[in-house]
Formats: sequence, C-alpha cells, structure tokens
Amino acid sequence: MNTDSEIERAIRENHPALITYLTAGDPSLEETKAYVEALDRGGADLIELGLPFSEPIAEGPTIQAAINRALEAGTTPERFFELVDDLEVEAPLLVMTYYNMILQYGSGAEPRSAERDATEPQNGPDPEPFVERAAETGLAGIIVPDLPAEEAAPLRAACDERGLDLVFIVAPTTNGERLDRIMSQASGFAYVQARLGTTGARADVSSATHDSLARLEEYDVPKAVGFGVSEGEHAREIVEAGADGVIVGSALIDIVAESETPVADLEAKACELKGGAERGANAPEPEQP
Amino acid sequence: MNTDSEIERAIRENHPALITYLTAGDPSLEETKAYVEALDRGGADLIELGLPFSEPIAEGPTIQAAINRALEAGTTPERFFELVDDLEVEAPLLVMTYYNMILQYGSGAEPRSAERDATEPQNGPDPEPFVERAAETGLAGIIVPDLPAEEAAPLRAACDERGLDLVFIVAPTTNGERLDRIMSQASGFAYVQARLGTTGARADVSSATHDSLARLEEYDVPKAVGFGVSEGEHAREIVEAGADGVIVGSALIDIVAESETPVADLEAKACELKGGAERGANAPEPEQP
Amino acid sequence: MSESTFGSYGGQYVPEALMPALEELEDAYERYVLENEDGFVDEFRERMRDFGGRPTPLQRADRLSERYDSEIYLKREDLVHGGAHKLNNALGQVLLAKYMGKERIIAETGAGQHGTATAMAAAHLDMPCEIYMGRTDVNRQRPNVYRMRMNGAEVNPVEAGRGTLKEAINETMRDWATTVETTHYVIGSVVGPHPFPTMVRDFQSVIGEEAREQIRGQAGRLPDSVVACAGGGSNTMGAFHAFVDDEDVSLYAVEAGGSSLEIDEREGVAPNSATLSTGTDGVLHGAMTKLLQSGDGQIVESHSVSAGLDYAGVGPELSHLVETGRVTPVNVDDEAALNAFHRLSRLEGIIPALESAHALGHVEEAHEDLGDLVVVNVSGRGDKDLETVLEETEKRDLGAAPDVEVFDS
Amino acid sequence: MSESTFGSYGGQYVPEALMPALEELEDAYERYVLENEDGFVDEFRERMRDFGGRPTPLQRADRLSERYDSEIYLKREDLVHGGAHKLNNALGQVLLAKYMGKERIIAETGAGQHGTATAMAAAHLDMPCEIYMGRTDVNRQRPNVYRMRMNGAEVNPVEAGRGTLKEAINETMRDWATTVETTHYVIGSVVGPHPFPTMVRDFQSVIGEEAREQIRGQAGRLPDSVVACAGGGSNTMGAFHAFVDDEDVSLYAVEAGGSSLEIDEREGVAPNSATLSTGTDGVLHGAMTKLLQSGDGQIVESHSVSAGLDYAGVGPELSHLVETGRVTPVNVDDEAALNAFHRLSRLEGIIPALESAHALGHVEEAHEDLGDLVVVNVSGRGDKDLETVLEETEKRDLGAAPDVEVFDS
Ligand SMILES: Cc1ncc(COP(=O)(O)O)c(C=O)c1O
Ligand SMILES: Cc1ncc(COP(=O)(O)O)c(C=O)c1O
Repeated sequence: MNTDSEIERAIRENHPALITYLTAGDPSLEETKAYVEALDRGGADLIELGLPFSEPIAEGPTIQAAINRALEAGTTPERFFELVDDLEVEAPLLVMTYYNMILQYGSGAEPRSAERDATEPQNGPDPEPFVERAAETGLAGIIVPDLPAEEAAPLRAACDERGLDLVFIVAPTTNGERLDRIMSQASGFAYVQARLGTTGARADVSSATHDSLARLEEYDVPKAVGFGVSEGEHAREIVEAGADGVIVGSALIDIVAESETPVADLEAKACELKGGAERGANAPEPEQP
Repeated sequence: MNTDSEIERAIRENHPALITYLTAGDPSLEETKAYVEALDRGGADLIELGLPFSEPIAEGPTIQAAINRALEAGTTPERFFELVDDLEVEAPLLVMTYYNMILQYGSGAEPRSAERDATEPQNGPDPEPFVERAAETGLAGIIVPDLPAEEAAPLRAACDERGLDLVFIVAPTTNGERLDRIMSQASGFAYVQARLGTTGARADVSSATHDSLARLEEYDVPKAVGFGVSEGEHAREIVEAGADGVIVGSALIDIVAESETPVADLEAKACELKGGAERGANAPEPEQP
Repeated sequence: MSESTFGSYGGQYVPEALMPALEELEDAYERYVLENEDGFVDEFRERMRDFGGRPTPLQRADRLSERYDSEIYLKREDLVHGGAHKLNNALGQVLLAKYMGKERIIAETGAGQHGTATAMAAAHLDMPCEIYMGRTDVNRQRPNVYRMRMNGAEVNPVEAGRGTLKEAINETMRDWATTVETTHYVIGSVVGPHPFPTMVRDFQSVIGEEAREQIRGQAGRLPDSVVACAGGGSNTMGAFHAFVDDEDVSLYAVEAGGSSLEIDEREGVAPNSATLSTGTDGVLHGAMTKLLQSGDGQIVESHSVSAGLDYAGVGPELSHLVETGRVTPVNVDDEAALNAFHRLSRLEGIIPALESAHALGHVEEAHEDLGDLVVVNVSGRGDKDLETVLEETEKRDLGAAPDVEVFDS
Repeated sequence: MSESTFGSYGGQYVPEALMPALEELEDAYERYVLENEDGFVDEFRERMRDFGGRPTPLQRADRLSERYDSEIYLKREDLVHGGAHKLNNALGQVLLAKYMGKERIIAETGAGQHGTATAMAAAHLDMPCEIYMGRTDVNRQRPNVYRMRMNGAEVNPVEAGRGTLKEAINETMRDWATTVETTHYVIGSVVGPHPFPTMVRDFQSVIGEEAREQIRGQAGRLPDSVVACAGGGSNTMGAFHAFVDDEDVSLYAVEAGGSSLEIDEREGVAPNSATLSTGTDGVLHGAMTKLLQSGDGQIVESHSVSAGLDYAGVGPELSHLVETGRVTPVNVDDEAALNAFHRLSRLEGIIPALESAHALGHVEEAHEDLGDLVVVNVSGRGDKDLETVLEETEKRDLGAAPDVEVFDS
C-alpha cells in the first residue's frame, strides 16, 4: 500500500469524498477543461478523466456516447496529456482508460502502411511509456476497467516506479479469495462497484453496495462507491452505509450532453453531491445491512 | 389391319392425301365448324380434330396456344362430340387427343366435393365410353400422342369393337423391333413423325423423314408424314420421298390465330398443300435418300 | 425386364419418340442399378457419402417426444448436401446418365429444390445441365435460381400457362422429345413413365434403409409408424420402401390439404394437393396414377403453401400402396403445416422444409394413433421457405409463431 | 488450472465483475470438457452426431485436383446442421452452460452464422437465448434474423457505432457484466478471455481430428498442407489443432485481404481483415492478440466482402502459432475470394461460404507451394451469401462468374 498516496490523502482529508468522472474531449478538450474546473470548484475531491477508447465494454450508453463524441472530436492520448498539463485544479487527477490505450502509447506500433518498412523494429506493447508520461503531467493514478488483478503486474510495476496509484474495482461478484488478490495490489482507493452491469445513472442504491462495503471492512483502504450514483440523496445513503467516498460519472455526462449552462450546472451538481455525502457522514447511526 | 377402313380408303382413293389438323374450339366451336368446312372444300382428304387437354406434352408452342384458347372457350368432350355431329364435310374425321381425356369420358369419376358421397361407387377409367360416343358421332379414327403401342391394348380393343381406326405415330427413334410392335396394332395410316421434337411449322424437310419412309416401306399401310409441314413445297418433297400423305397442323393454326380472313385463307392453304402433294406424286423419279 | 406397373398404376404413357429412350434407360437401370455393373452402385454410394453427406442421422426429438408422450425420431434428410433428400435421386440419375454415355442433363423444377439438386449433381459430375422452371416460379424463387446458375446450369423460364411445375414438366418433356438421343431427363420424383418411379424409389430408398437400421440400433425395435410428406412421393417411397414388408409398421403419406379439400371445377383449381386422399385415377406425365382432375379429365391446378407438394399427380407406386391399404393417405392443411414449421424450429432447433412440416403436422394431429415409436422423415431444411412462412404467418394468427419485429422502422 | 496464455497472447482482460464467471467457466471446462465429468463429452459427441450431422465427409475434389494437378480434399463443414462449423462450438457451449446450471444464453453475431448456430443449439437444449446483433447487420442479414427468431431466440439490435460485429460483442459483454450469475455468454470464435480460446478450439478440433483420420484412410498419408480461412479463427484452429504436432504438415491461415492491405488511419478504417499478416499486438475483447489498430490503440473498422471474416482481432493461439512460425498467415482479396466462390460452385457443385472461399482462393493462388496433398476446410455453405455475391459480382468483371439474367424484365 502506497501510504504517501496523494489520492488516499485527498480522500481521507476530505472525508467523505466526492469523486467525479468526465470523458476528456467531450465535446472538446477546451470544454472539458472548463467542466473539470467547475467540478473542482463545486467540491470534487478527486477527478477521474476518461481517455476515450473505441471499445468501451464496461460503459453504459451514457458514457459510450460521451466517448464517441470525444473520439469524433479527435481526442488522442497526446492531447489528453496536454489537457492534464493545462488543468488548474486542486483535486488530484486520475486517468481512466482501457488497457489497450495504455499498452500502445509510445510503443511505436504502427499499422502496416505503404510508408512503414515492415522490417523496421517495433517495441512490443508496454505500459511504461504511458505511465511515465502520466507521471510527468502530474496524474495521481490510473483506473483500468478491463484490467483485473491477474493481468495487472506490468502496470502495477510501472506505477510503483513512478509513484502513481493503481485503482482496482471490486465487483458484487468478487468473492473472498479474489478480494485478497485485488487488495494486495490496489492503491489509492477501492472502487466499489455498486451493482452488476455497466456504468450509468440509476434511481436507487443496491443492496450489493452494502454487502460489498461489509466485505471490505477489514481492508485498510478508502472505499468509494460508483456505478449508478446520480443524486445527493444516493451519496448520503452510500456514505451512511460506510463508504469513504462516492463516484459520479454518468449523471455529470448527462449535464455535459444536455445542459445549456453546463459549467454552472456541473458546479451545482458537484455541490449537491458533496452535500449529500456529508449528510451521510453526519448521520447519527450508520445503518447496518 | 382393318381393311374396310374408311380412313385407309380415303387416303388411297385421294392419293397423295392431305390430312389437316385443327384444335376444336379454337377460338370457338362455331368457328371451328366453319374452318373445318373450309379445309374440306380446299382439298383436305382427312381431317384431324384436336380435343383439347390441359397438358399437351407433345405439342409445340403453336398448338399449345390453340389448346389454351380452346379450353378457355369452354371446349368439353361433350361439346366436341356435338361439333362433330354437326359438321358437314366429305373428308372422314379423326379425333386427336391425350389418353386421359379418353379414359375419363363417361367414367363417372368426379373429384371429391361436398356433394359427392365418398363411398359412392365410381367406374375406373375406361376408354369404352369415349370410343362408343366417337363411333356414334361418325368419327372414323383416333390418334393419341401419349399412347405408345405398349399401353394401347384397351383402346385398340374398344376401337376394333366399334370399327374405328387407331392411328399410331412412328418416330425417328423408332427402331425395327418397335416398328413391328406398332404396325401390328396400327390401322388407318402410319403417322410418320418427320423429326424429333414437338409439333410446329418448320422450314425444311428432315432427312429423318426419308429414313423413316424407307423403314416403313415393307409395311402395307398408308404412310402420312407430319411434324413441321407448312408449305406446298414441303408436301411435294415428302410425297416425292414416298409418302402417301402429308399432315399439316401448326401452319393452319397460324392462320386461325393471325388471319383476318381465316376461312378463305384456310381453304387456300389446303389447296396449296394438296397441290404440292400432287406435284410430288407426279414427279418423274422418286428420290432415294 | 422390370415390372412397368404397380397393380393398375404406372406404365409408359409417352410419345412414341421417347419409348426407345425409356427402353434404353430401363436396360441401363437394370444393369447398373440392379446389377451393379461397372461398380455403379459402389460409386453412387461413395459419392453420396463424400459429396452428399450420407448417412444422415436418425435423431430422437427430445421435446416432441415429451410433448406427445411417445418416442419421436427424426430422419434428418435436411442435412443432405443441398438441403433435401432430392440429391439422392439427382446424383443417382446424373451418374447413371454418365454411365449411359449421355452428354447432357435436363430437369424440371417447381420451387427449385430438384433443380438445385440436379445442378449440383451435374456440376459435381461435369455434365452440362439445363433446368426448366415456370416463369412464376423463376420470379418467386430467386435464391434457388441463383444457386442453379452458380452451379453452372442454364435456367430456362417457361412462359406457358401459370408458369409453375406442371408447365415446367411439360416443357422438359418437349425438350426431351427433341434431344432424347444425347440427353437424359432427370425426373424429380417417383413419377413419370416406367422406369422412373421404380428407379427414383431405389435411389431414395437409402432413407428408409438407414432409418430402419438406425431405429433398431437406437430404440431396439422397428417403429410403430413411419410418417413422410408426399408431393410426387419420392421422399415418401424413399422412407417407406424398406418398411413395406414389415407389416406391423404403419406407413403414413401426408399430403398437402392446402386451404380446403374441395375442388373448384369451374376455375380448374384445387385448393390442395391431396391427390392420394381425394384424387381419381388417370394418366398424367407418363403414368397411370391418382390425379387431381375435373370430371372431363382436365388436370386442375393444385395448391399448397409448400411449393414442393404443389403437384396434381403422385407416384404410381404410392397410388397402388394406398389402393391396397398398405399406406394410409392423410393430409394436413396450410395452417397446420405452418404451425408445425414453427413448432419444430422452436422446440428442436431444426427449421424444416414446409414440405416436411406437413409430416410433422400430422404427428401433432394424430400422435395418439401412431403408436409409441414413430419415425418422421424431415425431407429437407426450411431456409428456402423463410420468406413464404413469414408472409403466410402474417396473414394468420398462428399459435406457434414468433414475431419478427426487430427491423428498423 | 489450464494455461491462460499462448506464449505472450491470451489472458483475461475483462472487468472484475466477470472474473468470477471466468473462473467458474474454467472450472467447468476442466471438469466437463477435459475430464468428461458426468459424461459431458459423450453427450456432446452424441448430440453432434444425431443433431449436428457429424462426422462430416472429407471429399476428394475431382475437378480441382485436376486443375491444380495435385490431390485436393475438402473437409465438408458446410454439411453441419445450420450450414457451418459454428454449431460445433455453439452446441458445446450451450450444453456446458446447461451442465453448469446456467439459465440463459447470450451471444453476439455479425453476419448471423454464430447467432443462428447458438439459437439452434439453445432451442435444441431448451435454453432461453438472446442474440445481440448490430443494427446494420440486422437490416442486411434478414434471413439469419428470421432463422434465429424461428428458433425462439430474441434478437437485440445494437444501435451503437456502425452497428456491426464489434459493437455487438461490446454489447453482449455489457449484458454479461449485468447477468453473469445466471447467464452464459457463448462466444463465437477462439477469441475473448481465457478459457474461451482454448475451450472453443477444443469444441472445434473435431474438424481436424476427423480430417486427419479420413485423409489417412483415403489418401494413405498425412497431407502436405491444411488450408483454412481465419476470421476469429475457430474453423482455423479447429482444422489445425490435430495437425500442430505433425511437423511436416504446413498450416495456412487465410485471412481476408479485402480491397487493400493499407489502413486508413484518419478514417479509422482498414479495408481488410488481415489481422495476422498486418496487425500489431494489443488487447481487445478480453485477450492480448494481434489487432487492426491505429498507432494510438484505437481499434479500426475492418472490412471484408465476407461478413464472417470481418473482425479486427483474431484468436490469441493463432497469433502465437504465427509468431512461432508454425502457422503461415496469408491473405486473399475480395475479388479472388469471389472468383473462388464461383469456381467451386461451378466445378464441384458446392456453393461455399464466402469465408471458406478465401481458403479456396489461396489454393488457386498458391497451389504450387502447397504440396501434392492438400486439405481445405470448407467451413460453411454459401446460401447465405448469394445476394452479396451477386451484388459484388455485378460491380466487377469476374472470370469465374455466371450471368443470372433469367429474370423478368
Ligand atoms: C424438402 C422436400 N420435401 C418433399 C418434397 C416433395 O417431393 P417428394 O414427394 O417427391 O418427396 C420436396 C419437393 O421439392 C422437397 O423439396
Ligand atoms: C462459414 C464461416 N467460416 C468462417 C467464419 C470465420 O470464423 P472463424 O474464423 O472463427 O472460423 C465464419 C464466421 O461467421 C463463418 O460463418
């Protein structure tokens, strides 16, 4: 466990923490900059930024659409890192992306084309260059939805070397043995997946959340709950159930996609969510499942 | 051999004979009456009348179309016999039809229908009633394009009983053994099929005709050649090759279908054909193949 | 010489010009097929194995068996190359034509199943091939026309009449009457003049031979009933032949009941193809058999939702076996056949030909009379019928049908 | 535990939520498939025989053999129930799901072949089944949609992206991530996370096992080469697996060369699906393998005239066998595949799937390198491709194509 972790500190110090997700480049990198700064002002304690990948198998329709918009706007890893460099926010930043994006960055892998000499040596896929560049831009951590603990060793090693956190997801289906395996590699916080399925705003807090939090109690790492959190009231319930933070994504992207005044609305939403979380922390009696 | 045969007599007495075919009921039975009488006036020595059947497998497109017109006009066996009864011609008449028409006539066979009691006895198919009725109306003979010698015994017996001729077709493919089998049952005349294929007007006289006539030479029965004869000049060639008569069908049906003055044209065509045949008979030296 | 009739049925009612060819064919049939001259039968069997995919399985239908509380076995002719039993016959005849030194193959086709089978066999054996097909059928059976063309066969549309099977047969007979010396006419069912009904039956009888051995192996005894659909009757005789001498095995020939069993004489139309149940004796396409005809002897247009059963005649041997009581003729109407199509698709994961669906429809209707162990011949697969089934299903309210509303609006 | 990688390829790159299901599946695979617990393998083989029509023949292609002056044998997977090798895998997985106590089946499909195979297997085994299919594919592959519906499967159109296979896979993964406790995801090729590539290969390896025994029986020795097309690579690994240890047998994986081997990075489109020849290593759909991707790691849209080859990834085991030199990757472009389609149809009377036509196209192009005895896997039949072939043929001037101008004007 990386005890110097900037992320862990941010959660503990701002307990209960609000963690927000936006897809970088949706609808443009300039706008993402303004949105992220608004969330920061509104009370976000940690900010996840999605680097869009063409096959977002873990996302529901809302984030899929955001990713498509970001790709159509020409969001590349390099521009993503430039955005991160540019951002002026207090909250630590994490990148959320799929493993292939991490592997290919700087690998020199090029599809065959008329210009490429087929015999020219290529580096194999390697997470190193990505992590190096992420550290350079000041990113504090990485979340990879399609990288289970079993396949994480190379990325874990690269993150350790550069002092980045690697956040793992704990699912409702994760059993005891797997939990140990995951927690032995996790850093920053445990991303507690509130329910089976994909990302997306939903109207209630599932019983799976309570179960997961209970199972995680013995591990000394902050627990943040995501997947389906959309309102201050959810945030309250989740924190009341024992979480150290709530993660909100799709509900924010709905604002990006639909609002006429997204900057103001994002700031307000962050404020509402943070308020809800805080109400949960101050509740007289933490509910037991 | 039925030596009293009216048909055989008609051919021998009018040598070389013109035999004409029309489909009864094309385009109506009234018109057929007028056409047949015109052919009779024009010089036809024998008249074949087709009783239309829905599946005329031996006919080419011209006679198929005539048969369809006749069926659409509502030509039935009974109306056919009434026409024959009505006709005032010198030439003997033959009916040309498919075997199923002969078998069903008067058989009492009825398709199942709500009114028919399924247990009601039916006669099996039987050529007798047809032949009896044909004899009554004064028909002199029958030609059945889908009845080879092998299957002819019942019809042959019925014809013998009523004094009708049963005319058989000799094809270019008919070999020696089959020829004997056929000729032992044939009466009236031997219908020499000029070429392989179906009925229909064609522009030349095939070499198969010469071969067939040569093979038939030993049999003491008039030989008439049909399939493809359309002009006086063909008739001449065929008779010159040794035939006792020519059979013309499709060329006449073309007139029925296309002419604005069919009665006059049919009479004229019969006259042309009879003239051609006679020129062939008077040729100095019968051509040898 | 082989018998040319079955009781009072059969014979050779064809133009004289074809008789020598029938004699030649009869001779070839006896030598090659009956006596295995030059190893014909061995080559035929080997090609049916390697090219055709024989033997086909006899499959226990688990869910139908449960539904009917008896043992239902399916003879899977749908797995034969081309998708139906038709290849058994087509390959046999094209191979025979080759042994006879013929240079060209012609055939008629209705829905296109026999045409595609013949085209496949001709391509396989490198024989030029022309298929006659009514104009109406050409236009409504495009995929089968494409398949024949892909296999290198010519497809000749027949413009006469209503442009369906009957006209195509007539036209093929006419071609044959012209080209008989070099050409073999591959008739598509157990119909036509002798020796076709016998010969086609012999090529198809592998169905019943396999099934008989398979059911003994799998169920330990002979079945109580064998059920097969009957158009011309080739899959029927193919399935039945091996069982004819097994007197305890009931044989059911299932015809198309269409929309009604009544004939409309005035229009010359039978809204069914139930020849064996409702037909009368007569001569069509070279043989004496049971027919759908008017009192005058005109052949009426038959009808069935299944193109392959849509024929006004039937094989003479079947007429005879019905007459003697050995085969029981039954019929299943369009709607029951459609339901059976959906039922087998849904319950067993096998989409049957609409023809075969008639056989299955009879099992649904009469399973209580069929005994405890039933073999049903699935004569072909139903991919060819999807459009028809959808159209016909839409017109009705069918219990067994799924809806297919997944397409873009 | 079974190995989860093939050299550096394979693995399990999936959301954590799915990992327990993969562990459960791995366990079930080992017990039922590898150890035949509860007689799973016996039941699988029996059902593939009776329901699926196995074994399929190995047929000597007489006219191709003549054309290439060598012995060409065709492994006839086109005769499997449903018309392709896909059922070998679908039935295996649905049966396994049943043994595992799962209550529901989901699957993705592109052209519809895997979807129809899964729907058939699910109907046969009485399992509820939902198939995800891109909107574009739903609309252009109607017959296969109908077939799935007839077999009682739900078909869920996927509106995302270009609405083809890639999107359908993504969406099926999402369903699975939600329903994983009761649902088995039947992946359609040797792709996806471990244990799918190994398990699908094992279900498909019957192809090569049969072929190996058959060629020894029929030709007296092992072949010089085995040729199979490769999309995901399931028919490929199925055909190759039994021969991998036979070092003298060359193995050719034939990919879709499409219209060109160049990638258009700006559009994110590869006008081919030649993953093994031109792809680079990366992670897609749960496995490390060779991919068609941009330099940044975005997956590009692949292309092939044959829908079943149109995939930007490939099985990790094939990537490994190519990397080690055991399998030679080659490719055949759209036009050569179309010509091969017409050639086999015309010369042998077998209409191959367009996928399989790629394998045949390689034999045409490279027969001199393939040795004297060649086995080509005909992975499926081409009925499903008729419309495409006609359209694509019309656009080109193909040597081997017939014209089909018999329709009414
Ligand atoms: C699958 C199938 N079954 C049955 C038939 C009916 O023919 P028969 O009665 O000769 O078997 C056909 C005819 O096309 C067919 O395609
Ligand atoms: C007939 C056929 N062959 C080959 C393929 C390609 O798949 P794979 O490479 O997994 O065999 C498909 C896929 O749909 C197919 O339908």
